[in-house]
Amino acid sequence: MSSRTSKVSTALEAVVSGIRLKHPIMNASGILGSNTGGILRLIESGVSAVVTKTLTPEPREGYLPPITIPLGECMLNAVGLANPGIDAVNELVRTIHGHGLPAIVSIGGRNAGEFVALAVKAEEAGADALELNMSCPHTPGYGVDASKTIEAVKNIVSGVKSVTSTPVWVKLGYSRLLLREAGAALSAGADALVLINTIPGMVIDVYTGNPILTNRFGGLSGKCIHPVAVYSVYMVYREYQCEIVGVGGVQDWRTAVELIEAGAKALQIATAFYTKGYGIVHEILAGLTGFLEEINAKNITELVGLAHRK
Amino acid sequence: MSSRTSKVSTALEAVVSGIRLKHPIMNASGILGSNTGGILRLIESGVSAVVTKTLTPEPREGYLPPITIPLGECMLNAVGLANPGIDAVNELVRTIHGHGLPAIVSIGGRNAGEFVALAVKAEEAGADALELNMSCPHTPGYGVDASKTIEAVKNIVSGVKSVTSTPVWVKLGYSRLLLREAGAALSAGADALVLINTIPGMVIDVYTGNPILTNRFGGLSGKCIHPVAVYSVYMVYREYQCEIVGVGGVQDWRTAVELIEAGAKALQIATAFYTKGYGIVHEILAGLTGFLEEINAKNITELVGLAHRK
Amino acid sequence: MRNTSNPNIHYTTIQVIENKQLSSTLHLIRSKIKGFFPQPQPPQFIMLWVPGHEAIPMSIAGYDDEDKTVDIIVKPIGPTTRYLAAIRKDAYLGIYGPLGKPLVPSGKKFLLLAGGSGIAPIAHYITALRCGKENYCRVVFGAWTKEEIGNAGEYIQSIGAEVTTVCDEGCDYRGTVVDVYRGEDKEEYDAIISSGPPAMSREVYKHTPREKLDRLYIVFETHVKCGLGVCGSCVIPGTSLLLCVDGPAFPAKQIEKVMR
Amino acid sequence: MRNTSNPNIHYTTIQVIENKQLSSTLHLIRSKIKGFFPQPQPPQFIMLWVPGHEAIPMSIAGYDDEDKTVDIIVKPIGPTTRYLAAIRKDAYLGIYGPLGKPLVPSGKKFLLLAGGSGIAPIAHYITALRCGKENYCRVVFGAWTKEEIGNAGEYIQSIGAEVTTVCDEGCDYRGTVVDVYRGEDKEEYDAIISSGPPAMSREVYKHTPREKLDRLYIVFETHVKCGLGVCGSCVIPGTSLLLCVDGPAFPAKQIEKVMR
Ligand SMILES: Cc1cc2nc3c(=O)[nH]c(=O)nc-3n(C[C@H](O)[C@H](O)[C@H](O)COP(=O)(O)OP(=O)(O)OC[C@H]3O[C@@H](n4cnc5c(N)ncnc54)[C@H](O)[C@@H]3O)c2cc1C
Ligand SMILES: Cc1cc2nc3c(=O)[nH]c(=O)nc-3n(C[C@H](O)[C@H](O)[C@H](O)COP(=O)(O)OP(=O)(O)OC[C@H]3O[C@@H](n4cnc5c(N)ncnc54)[C@H](O)[C@@H]3O)c2cc1C
Ligand SMILES: Cc1cc2nc3c(=O)[nH]c(=O)nc-3n(C[C@H](O)[C@H](O)[C@H](O)COP(=O)(O)O)c2cc1C
Ligand SMILES: Cc1cc2nc3c(=O)[nH]c(=O)nc-3n(C[C@H](O)[C@H](O)[C@H](O)COP(=O)(O)O)c2cc1C
Ligand code: FES
Ligand code: FES
Repeated sequence: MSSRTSKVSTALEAVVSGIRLKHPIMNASGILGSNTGGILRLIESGVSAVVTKTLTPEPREGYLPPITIPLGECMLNAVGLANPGIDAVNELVRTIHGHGLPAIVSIGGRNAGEFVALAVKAEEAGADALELNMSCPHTPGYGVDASKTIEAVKNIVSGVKSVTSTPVWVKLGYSRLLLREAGAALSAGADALVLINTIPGMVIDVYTGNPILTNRFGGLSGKCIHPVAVYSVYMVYREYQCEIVGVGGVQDWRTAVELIEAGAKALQIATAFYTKGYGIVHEILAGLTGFLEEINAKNITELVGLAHRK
Repeated sequence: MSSRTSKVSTALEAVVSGIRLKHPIMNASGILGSNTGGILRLIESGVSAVVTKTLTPEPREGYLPPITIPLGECMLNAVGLANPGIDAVNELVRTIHGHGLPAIVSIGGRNAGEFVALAVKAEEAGADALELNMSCPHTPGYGVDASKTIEAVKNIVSGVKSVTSTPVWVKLGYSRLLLREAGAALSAGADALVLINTIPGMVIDVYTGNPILTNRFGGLSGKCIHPVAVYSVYMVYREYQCEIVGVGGVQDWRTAVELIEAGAKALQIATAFYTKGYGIVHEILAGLTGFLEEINAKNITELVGLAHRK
Repeated sequence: MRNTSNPNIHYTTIQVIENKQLSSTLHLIRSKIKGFFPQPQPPQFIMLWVPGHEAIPMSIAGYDDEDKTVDIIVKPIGPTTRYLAAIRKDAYLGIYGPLGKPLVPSGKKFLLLAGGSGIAPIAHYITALRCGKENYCRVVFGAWTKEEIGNAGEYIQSIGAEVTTVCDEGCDYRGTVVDVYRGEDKEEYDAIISSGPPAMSREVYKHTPREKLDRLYIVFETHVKCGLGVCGSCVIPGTSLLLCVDGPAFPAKQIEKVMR
Repeated sequence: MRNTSNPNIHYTTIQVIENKQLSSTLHLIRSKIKGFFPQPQPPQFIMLWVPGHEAIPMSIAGYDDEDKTVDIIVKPIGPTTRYLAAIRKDAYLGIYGPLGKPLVPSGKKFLLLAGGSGIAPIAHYITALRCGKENYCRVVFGAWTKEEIGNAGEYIQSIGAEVTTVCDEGCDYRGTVVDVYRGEDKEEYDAIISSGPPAMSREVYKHTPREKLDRLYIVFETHVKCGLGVCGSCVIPGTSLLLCVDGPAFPAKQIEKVMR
């Protein structure tokens, strides 16, 4: 551990599916975690674990740019799951472990069979947890497409559980089916849920009349979706009291605390690395520490699910 | 027509389900349209038609405040369908007609039978169109609850169509079921679709750990949901080429044009009346006129669905 | 065309620092602002959320930009205001605002008429009008009894105004605010602000000479639910005015319909 | 800790006003900004979207706050840049930016080394460094042939720098930018900026005395896809630096790994 990260007090420790994190803030899948340099950058930013870019069976180029549109404190993206393919997993995990951090490997297949094969390779590489991407909204065949039905959700999760002993996190997006999907994933053995992915959206250039993203539509993230993330975490926690990693619009200590009080034990950040810069992790940790002192709480776990207290 | 509104050029005329509008901008249901004073205020703002607050069979108090939370250029609300009940419809329509504008009466029932009864009363009052609220996300029994299944959507729409000759607009929210719901509404005879309602969200006060809204969760609106509205209108228009009224985050001429190019023939505004003030309608109309001149377009209908042009 | 500009309205938690009883019915509650809250101007108000209870509209009675505090003056009349009147130091509340439109008349001499909890926006006016500094302000503050006046007169005096108290017995003057007002030389003042129950403001209106009406401003009350201009609950009867965006204070002539 | 502050990055449509061929391979495209675009600083760049084609990274070569115009200098090398090179007046393009970090050295005398389309950020530097006004700038601009240099030298001169052109035949100097650089007295300059193909900047680096390295800045190129620091595609090999947020210009010492 570097001298900087060790300064973080134990009051911020978090445990998700048995994995001990020195604090609750990770990157979200899709932020940099597809090559060594990017992973180093994430580690320098102070995350407590590194989540890889979603890895697919084969390398994917993704869509041609524009793959992102800046929208103030929000963003629209359709990267198209560009990634080096599952065979890069060994190098990625090695880099993460080389810096003493847990490696959360995000994987994305088109069906249960592919998810199982990906899970096996990720486990062999030493992944500390597998994050099943069942919610990317803009890449045909993957994400929401691969998990269209409740049956599919069940099959993928139980398939993966049957071949690995590594904790399985299931990443879902907001939809009216969320509670049913969450229930299916949990009953199939998911150890934690990661909520939420981006919400479908489109931006059109008014002069040309063209949707700007090459894929025409993409996923909305950042501040715009924060209330939807809080809602999703709250509803799922209320129904299942399960382990949840909260994602969506975390951009300062307040937005972080909201998700924790809604029921999240740990958090992930994507868009705020762009809107606030790579200092965001330390800013939030300082804010969380200050808040705990201010309200006289011993540690962050006291806050988990506080919004459900009667 | 007042001297002010008559200044609007015919280039902005819009027709939805046979109703001629002097320009495309209406208020969205939920903004003021539940009493005479509120309707006067809307008329003064320059809207081309007035959409009433969703009327239910009986008067409803709605939730206790807080019923709204300001979120920068967005808002979260759980008003709980507070409204004077359908029996106020005569007075509301009379006020609207008294100023020479079309009256769009929004109605919300708990089942097909209630919707039918509401439709009959609204038609008797002289409504120019009925807007069926099948998408309010935060009032148990109503909105999304009343139209949970594709069957329910069909039954409500065909029930209403069977008793009225007034054009029927069906208001839906974004969800992964949107295309199927839209298809069901259209095949049951809907004359136009109104897209989209708010998206469920929650805001928690971090110090007390309480969700702020009395109803705990509410619906997110405004700038935050604009890309989702554009996406929804685009996808539905692509699939059905039907008549669409676009709603969601319209707050200047650009956001208005985006929805039009995605496929909307007319637009509704809720949150921007708050974030931009009641001058918003005239600001947008001036912007639209300027834009048409700038790109040398004769009228706004040239832009409808432009984003789909190959 | 009445327009409302882009509002700069924020939600923030506040934490009670002090609850000082000013009189038998008036409680001054000073709270620390825990987040961001923009500089308010009188007679702007807030929606004050009492977790576990309702959110209710409350005038801003004071604001300190440096200490980051906000004051309200509460009169208990129902469950939420009663709970507030008894609130302890360190309790958390939520507010959003500032709501409504600033309406600060210009001039050097002001007559401020306050009835009951109507004193709250008047307290804020005293700071904003620089009373006791560049300008002169006379406050006529009335209630039914001496107990309801309590120390509120002294408090108002301490922040810069000259105060006349009015009640049934034992105050500077016996009777009502309107009784005092009738005796005043309206010519002397650049502006007159009336803040109290509708019945009081109606009387003030009635006793203001026609040609002086454009100097009279009335802080009004209707039923506020959203405070943002969307729900329509606060509409001024017979008009298209919304108290929460166009008010809560109005030039008397703008609301003649409800003053008669 | 390298930090990047809250970016102020906007999308806007632009409309081509003029496409002027500067040389056989360089096209200066001036466009009107149709929306909001914040003031950029060199060597910031944009993602330039050519509807129907890709979005590609392009240096900002000029920006006029009053006329609301932005300039780029394009060298056609593939489908998108070829399409751009032939673009007509009135065509619409989309841009988002400004991207990357401003890096404007202080001083009075500057040596600016440009190879090929590397001239684009140098053009922006000439304005930002106030060349020909308070400060002195010497530009060494090289390409393979005289045709590729074309009138670009005159253009650069017209905006305030003293220019030496370098090519295989018929320019001020015969050879490469590096040949000229070797003969320069590095002591004379407060800062040296190199903007060209990686091979050129590597040679410049090699011929800079160790003790002068802290005056050398290198505008670098990697594969940019998002421009926002999220996709990771632009990482500088062997480092954790992201060209799109930490660059595109770096103090030479920061990227020694890729300069050797
Ligand atoms: C703009 C504005 C500023 C105000 N400023 C102050 C102030 O500074 N100090 C103060 O003590 N009071 C103020 N009030 C009045 C205060 O909002 C009510 O006293 C409070 O809402 C009563 O709540 P309750 O739950 O205690 O009583 P309830 O049992 O809810 O109501 C008691 C009485 O108050 C009326 N009332 C209830 N809710 C409202 C409402 N939202 N708006 C108006 N009237 C209502 C009811 O009709 C009833 O007659 C203000 C009201 C408005 C509209
Ligand atoms: C920060 C930055 C600033 C730039 N500024 C300018 C400029 O001002 N003027 C100018 O003419 N060129 C500039 N470029 C280079 C320009 O982006 C490429 O020439 C362009 O992307 C090629 O696109 P194409 O479709 O025409 O060719 P392609 O067929 O896509 O590519 C041709 C060649 O360019 C390389 N290339 C393709 N895409 C990129 C990319 N996104 N980033 C880097 N290299 C790429 C390819 O590897 C290939 O060798 C800049 C590049 C970067 C990274
Ligand atoms: C550029 C970008 C790429 C993303 N790629 C992935 C991905 O590969 N896999 C995945 O599960 N989520 C991906 N996401 C979604 C994020 O992990 C996250 O769920 C979402 O952005 C919400 O978090 P935020 O508001 O902090 O950005 C991506 C998001 C962005 C912005
Ligand atoms: C305060 C408020 C009340 C609303 N009430 C209703 C309603 O009664 N019926 C309805 O169909 N939609 C209602 N809506 C949704 C709006 O009509 C609209 O669909 C949504 O707010 C998105 O538009 P916007 O982004 O312009 O606000 C309400 C929205 C708000 C903000
Ligand atoms: S209180 Fe809702 S409009 Fe004024
Ligand atoms: S181009 Fe995507 S991180 Fe730099």
